[in-house]
Amino acid sequence: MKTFNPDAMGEKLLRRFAGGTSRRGILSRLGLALVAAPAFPLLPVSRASAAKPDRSPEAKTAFARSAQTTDDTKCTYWRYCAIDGSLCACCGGAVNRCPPGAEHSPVSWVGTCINPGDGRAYLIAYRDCCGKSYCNKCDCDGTDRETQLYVPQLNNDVIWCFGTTSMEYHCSTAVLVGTA
Amino acid sequence: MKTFNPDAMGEKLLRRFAGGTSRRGILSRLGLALVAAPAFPLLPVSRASAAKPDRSPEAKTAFARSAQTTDDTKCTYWRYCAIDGSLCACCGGAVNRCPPGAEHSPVSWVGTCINPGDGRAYLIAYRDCCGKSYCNKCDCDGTDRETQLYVPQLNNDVIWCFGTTSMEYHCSTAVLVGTA
Amino acid sequence: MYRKVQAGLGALLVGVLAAQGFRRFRQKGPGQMKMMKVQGKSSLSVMGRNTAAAVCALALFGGVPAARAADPLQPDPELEAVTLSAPKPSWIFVERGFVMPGNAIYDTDTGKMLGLIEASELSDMEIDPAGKAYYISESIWTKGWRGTRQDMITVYDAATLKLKTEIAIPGRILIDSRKFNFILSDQGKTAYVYNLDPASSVNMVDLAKGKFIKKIELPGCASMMAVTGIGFSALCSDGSLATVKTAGAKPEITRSAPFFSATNDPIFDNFGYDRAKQQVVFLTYTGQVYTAKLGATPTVAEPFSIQAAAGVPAGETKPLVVNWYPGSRQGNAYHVASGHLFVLMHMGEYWSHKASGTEIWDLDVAAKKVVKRIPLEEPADRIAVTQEANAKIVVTNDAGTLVILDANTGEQKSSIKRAGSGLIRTVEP
Amino acid sequence: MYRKVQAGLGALLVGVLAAQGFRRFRQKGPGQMKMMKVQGKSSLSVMGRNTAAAVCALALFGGVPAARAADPLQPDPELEAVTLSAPKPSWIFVERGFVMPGNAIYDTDTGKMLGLIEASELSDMEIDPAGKAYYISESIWTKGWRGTRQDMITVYDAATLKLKTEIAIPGRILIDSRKFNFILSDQGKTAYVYNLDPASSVNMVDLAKGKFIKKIELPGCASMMAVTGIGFSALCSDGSLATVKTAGAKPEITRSAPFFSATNDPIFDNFGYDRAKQQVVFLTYTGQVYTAKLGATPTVAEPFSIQAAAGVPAGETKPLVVNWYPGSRQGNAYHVASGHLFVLMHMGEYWSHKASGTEIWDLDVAAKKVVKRIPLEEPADRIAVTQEANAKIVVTNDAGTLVILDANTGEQKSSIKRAGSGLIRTVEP
Repeated sequence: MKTFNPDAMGEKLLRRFAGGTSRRGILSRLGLALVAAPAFPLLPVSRASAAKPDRSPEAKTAFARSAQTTDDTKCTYWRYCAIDGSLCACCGGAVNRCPPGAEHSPVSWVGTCINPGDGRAYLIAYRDCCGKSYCNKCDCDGTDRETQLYVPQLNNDVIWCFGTTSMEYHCSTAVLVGTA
Repeated sequence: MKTFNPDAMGEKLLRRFAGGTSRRGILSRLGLALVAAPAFPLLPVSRASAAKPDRSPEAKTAFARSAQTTDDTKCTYWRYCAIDGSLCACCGGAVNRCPPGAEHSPVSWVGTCINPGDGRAYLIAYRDCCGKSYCNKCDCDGTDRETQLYVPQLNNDVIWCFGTTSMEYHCSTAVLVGTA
Repeated sequence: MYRKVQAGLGALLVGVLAAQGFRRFRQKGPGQMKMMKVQGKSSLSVMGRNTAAAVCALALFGGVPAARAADPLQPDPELEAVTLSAPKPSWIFVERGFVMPGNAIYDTDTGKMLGLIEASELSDMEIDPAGKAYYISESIWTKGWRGTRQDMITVYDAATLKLKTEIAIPGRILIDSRKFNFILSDQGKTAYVYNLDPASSVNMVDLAKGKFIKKIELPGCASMMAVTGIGFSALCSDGSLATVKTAGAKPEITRSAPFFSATNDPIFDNFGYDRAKQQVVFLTYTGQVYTAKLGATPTVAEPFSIQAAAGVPAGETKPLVVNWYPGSRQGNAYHVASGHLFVLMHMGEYWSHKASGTEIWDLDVAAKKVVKRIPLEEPADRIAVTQEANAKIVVTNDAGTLVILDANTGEQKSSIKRAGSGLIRTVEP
Repeated sequence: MYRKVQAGLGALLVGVLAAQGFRRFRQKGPGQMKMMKVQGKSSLSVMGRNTAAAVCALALFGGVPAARAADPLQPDPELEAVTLSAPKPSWIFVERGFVMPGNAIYDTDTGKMLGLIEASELSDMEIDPAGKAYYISESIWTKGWRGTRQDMITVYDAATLKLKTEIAIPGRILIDSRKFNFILSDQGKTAYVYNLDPASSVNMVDLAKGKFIKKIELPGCASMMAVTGIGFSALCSDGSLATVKTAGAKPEITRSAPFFSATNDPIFDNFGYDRAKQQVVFLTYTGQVYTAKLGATPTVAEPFSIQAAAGVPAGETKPLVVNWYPGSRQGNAYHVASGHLFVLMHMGEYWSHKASGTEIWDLDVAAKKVVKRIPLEEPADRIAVTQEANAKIVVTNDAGTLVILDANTGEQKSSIKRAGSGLIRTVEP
């Protein structure tokens, strides 16, 4: 492509950048950057109240009131209260497992969803499966407690494929982490 | 991408291939290859009959009978009898002109279309505009006298972007070449 | 077995006349001379072109059909690709969508597509304020979804839409369709590119010199707005506005007092920005409207409720309350000259902030008054407003249908099918 | 101004419990130890993972909610990606379409998607007959639509769908969804890749050794069929079948006598191929069915009309005659074991060869008899048939909806929305 002079120049520069930032380097820098950020500390919420969330029907979101526990290939499955993208369960994977050839991102955005079976709230990690092109099946977009880009770990639009071989987004899982 | 060993190897080989075939080289080889091919000579059609094609309504295809001469952003426009793809006229170009930034392929597939205004048949060169991603507007697929891959110059599925800086297909024009 | 070959006629003609046509096409009057000046740097010589023409001329029988009495249509001249004027306020730039990237340019006066500014998936676009270039901040792998990642600002000539240059940058966030991850400053001389890897930072680029300047760590903040003479501000997870002085060797970051809750009633990271007045208009999930004056020490005014401004109950964060809420993917658009904010509103409960809008509310921000409510025939997911004196509102839905409305009357002017479903950008002062 | 922050509760819990959750997740019983064996070569150390977990744990207040009486659900174990068995005859491979490439694997027994074999736009797929690999013949530019072109056969492991290797080739044709531009031979040891630049040639590749062997010029022919022990045959524009002996230093090309008209009544370049019997079944635009026996000197049988085989008038090339015609983009599928050809048919005039099929005609080729006509609820653009004893017909339309039918009864078994609109491939004997 001789007419594209910028290409050759650009490639060299890009290679330098790429060489200078290893993936491990990126992730270990988190300690210095994100965790040091004053994320919620200024919110005057008492710790005591955090232990007693209100899970009565009157406190539930529209999603939680209509959620089900039987079919994880539907957007209404309870764990999907804040998911965004294709469900891995429809793409050859499972609710918590990547389809063949995809790689589970070690980091993710998170949501707090109520299980209609036991009425408990659980922490769900929406771990993206990466390294394959967009699955485009069962696209869902749960938005319970989903916020904006300045709180990226609660934003479901970010491509959460960090520390994976390829950052291409394939689908999203909903991994149960524990009670909330 | 250290885990993808094949990449580095492959890139080197590919560069060699790419370096070995210049665009001019490709096109000048045509004289030796395609034109030397026995394309139609074995068809026992008399040359005399070629001068008197039947253009009566009874001889027209369904496309020709409903073709119009006024709106070149519609699939029914008369020149589009064998076009396939997005109409450049809908993409910022014109019936015979590329949209901004796209490059007209010097070679093309061809069609013979009847102009309902004068009843004549014209040779139309469906020159692709290349070097931009698929326009995806006004997709048409005229198939009058369109044939299969072993007669590529009469096949409208081939990406006809040869001799252009990029082979990415954007849209198709219908250039009037002359009477047929 | 040969019973069908007599009708090979049509195809034969094609061969014969291709040769004839191309020859005529090439030898005729001065109009045809344009051929030699075909747009771009074509690598084909005249000889190459003649050879190429032979592709359409496989069967050179030499037969020429008899001339006809009436004049047939003349062959088309060779035409260069269309070129564009500098971007006009009536133009909009619509990202076509996630798997079909690129920014389609439409003229809202005619409803016609003018061209396409190439772009990769998850890229961002900015318009050179001088009208000479379009900038794409993008990430491309050497082998499609795999290979080596290449982050860059790609520069296109505004007239020809041809690639001018690439400016390599050391990374950027991958997220779809956000307006404030790539911004220009200093009359278009400086660009800021937001990065998340997953630490949060900003890459500063000198567009005039075509090179990356430096990386600025920006923990806990995102969505930038240019601050004239200072650098930029950004919204933060502690509810503050960070302001970054970018000139010095070490960037200085200061934060305002927190004024909103980033997790309980977040400010949409799409907001109104008035470059000349250095004013921003923020909208929260519940419908609170904040205006802020940017500067070294930004000041934030007391908020008011857009619902109250329309005479309906203010939005709440409580569950089970059905009310009008702002929402959708690109849910508000600010008309700078008039100070009106156009907001996509829907009936729903709290945490429905991505729901499509069924009405457009026209808010006079200074007057704190919703002066008009425009019901939409189909729910919309994105809204933009042209910065013309007689502004036009543009909305799209997920299917990519675009509707153009008169901002004064709310009347629908035209619509475009398959226009695109991604971010809509306008030419801004 | 702070009146809404008291409700920051939900978000706070997220922060607190993310930390708690991830910690528990990591320290518990043997099931959790799998974490260390996560699929692929993750470049994250254990320390990296712990740090990464902290991303979800920004606010380490240390608060832990009181334990509850009933047993809560247990955290999920860390699971490796699903792996696949060798390809089964019930599987189909559907190209998703032009702008969204990749081959989706569906099991026609369950109607479920099993996985996706990555592929670029305008690529071709083949299945290793040993069931160990999938091959993609593809062209990728280094910068999306621009940069350096890279042509290759990309090899994926059939069990993990991970990239195994790439075999560089010096070019290939760019066209969508053709079955016979990339074929395997010699029990999967040799591949032939069709190229058009715009001269016509074939690139021969040694898959066992993973390297390109040679380029064979093939003027005027295309659409290859493997000929055991010889090389391949191809359809030619003079209406003949070319046969290429590929073993020698200089490939030998011989041509049969012309037997069809390439421009007046072309043979669809999608046809039936029986590898074991070395037999092909060709269908022309008018509906003529030819069978040919491949070999050093192929023999072509007298054709018959599929319409006549169904008791309706034979198709003609004449204008204005409305009749049943074969058509669509992938309009016929051959069931090798039974010798039945399933054809998408529509009512129309000649030159409607791309029109969608409204019926499937089940042709017993040896008996020259259409034994069944299956009307379709929605017109179809592609058809395939599984090579199972109880075969299933699969049809798709341009919207990407896939319908699975019982080939014996014609009964609809299931359907899949957004399955893909490109070529459908099956596991063939």
